[in-house]
Amino acid sequence: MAVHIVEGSFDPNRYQAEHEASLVAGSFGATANFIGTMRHINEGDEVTGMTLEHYPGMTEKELENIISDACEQWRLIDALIVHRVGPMTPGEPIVLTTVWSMHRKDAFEAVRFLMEALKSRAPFWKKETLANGRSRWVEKNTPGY
Amino acid sequence: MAVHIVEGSFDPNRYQAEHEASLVAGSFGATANFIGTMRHINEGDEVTGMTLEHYPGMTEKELENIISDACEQWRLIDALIVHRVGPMTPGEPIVLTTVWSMHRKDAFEAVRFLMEALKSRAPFWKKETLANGRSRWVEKNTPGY
Amino acid sequence: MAIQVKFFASLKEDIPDALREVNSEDVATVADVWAAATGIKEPPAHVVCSVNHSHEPVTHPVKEGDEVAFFPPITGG
Amino acid sequence: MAIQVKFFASLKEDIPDALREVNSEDVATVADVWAAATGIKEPPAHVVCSVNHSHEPVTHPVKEGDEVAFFPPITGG
Repeated sequence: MAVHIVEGSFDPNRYQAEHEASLVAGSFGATANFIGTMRHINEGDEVTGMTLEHYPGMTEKELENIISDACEQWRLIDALIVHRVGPMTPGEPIVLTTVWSMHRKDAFEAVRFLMEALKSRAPFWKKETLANGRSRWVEKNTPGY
Repeated sequence: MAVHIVEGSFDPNRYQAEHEASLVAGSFGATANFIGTMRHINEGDEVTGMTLEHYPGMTEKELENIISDACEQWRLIDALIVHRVGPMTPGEPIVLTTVWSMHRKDAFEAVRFLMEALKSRAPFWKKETLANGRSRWVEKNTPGY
Repeated sequence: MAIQVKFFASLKEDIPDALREVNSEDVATVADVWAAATGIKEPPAHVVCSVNHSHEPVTHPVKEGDEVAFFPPITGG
Repeated sequence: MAIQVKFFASLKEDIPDALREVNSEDVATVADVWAAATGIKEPPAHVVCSVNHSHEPVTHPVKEGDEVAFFPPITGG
């Protein structure tokens, strides 16, 4: 189980592959992941950049709690959360959640749980810069269910 | 939308990255994927190898139908299915399904649908070789819901 | 006048001598194709059928030029 | 005797002059910390609170050495 908060651009595949290298090959049959990417349109407006603020210390703790909660509900072999903070531009990955399990039901349900829990419990906030030069705090998430 | 039937080992990340390179960066906010990997234990027995038979022609058609069905039910930007056939060994990827969408709900639900539909409709059959030298056809799938 | 017949996976091993072609004039449905090709009256309940690469029930009609396939339950992914 | 107080995101911008430390003798709950630090009687309904990195309601008790944080609804991921 691992949680990474990263500043600057990151490659989700590399994080997932490096984490997977620590697992026993053939032990897991299912890997489900989700990558959240910054879009260039939000709420109908063109967005040119975004800054992610977080609460160092609480963020890591809350992400670890979320993984623990998932491990209580599903039979998981491993889980990984990587979340970017600081300034970024459209097209760049914001978050990666990956779950490894024996069977696909656990992986599918747990990876979705991780994302929904992250979006409601982990202290991150997005500030967008619009094409017209103004900036605004994002005030709510898109519904996940 | 793309479907690939591949013989021999394949790298899911490379297929996904190459497909994603054709999309407009910043157009999608959500990417969900599932990778099925061959396990070294099935139904309590040690498995040393597996051969995947399929029905050339029907397989591709059925996978394309499955993607079309997903596109009718969810708002998707793109979808990819890669499925391996022929002989393989534990720890190797068998299947990749990836969905790109604006919002995560569509990606999560569609990628799971693709896998469940694939496992019930796409003509693939697994024959396992056991550690004791015998071989057997896999006769049923693990439940997905 | 021919209908192509295919068998897959365990089914191909279980009935290795089944015909790979039947005369379209002798058969009206998928079930008839099974009987003509295998000499077994009805396909076992678990057998899955397709006609021209589409899943179909055993009652589905067949005609000259069709490709009919029989296979055990699918186990891919 | 001190309780550390943190504000994040839009809240930090909206009340830039709020105190970052309050005297633990003056406050019993998270709501008291808000009032002491901001001079505003109650936190707005959308404000989220934490004590020592755990989500807590405004009625949660506080003590010396605690770190209390206030922030707008979470929008990560």
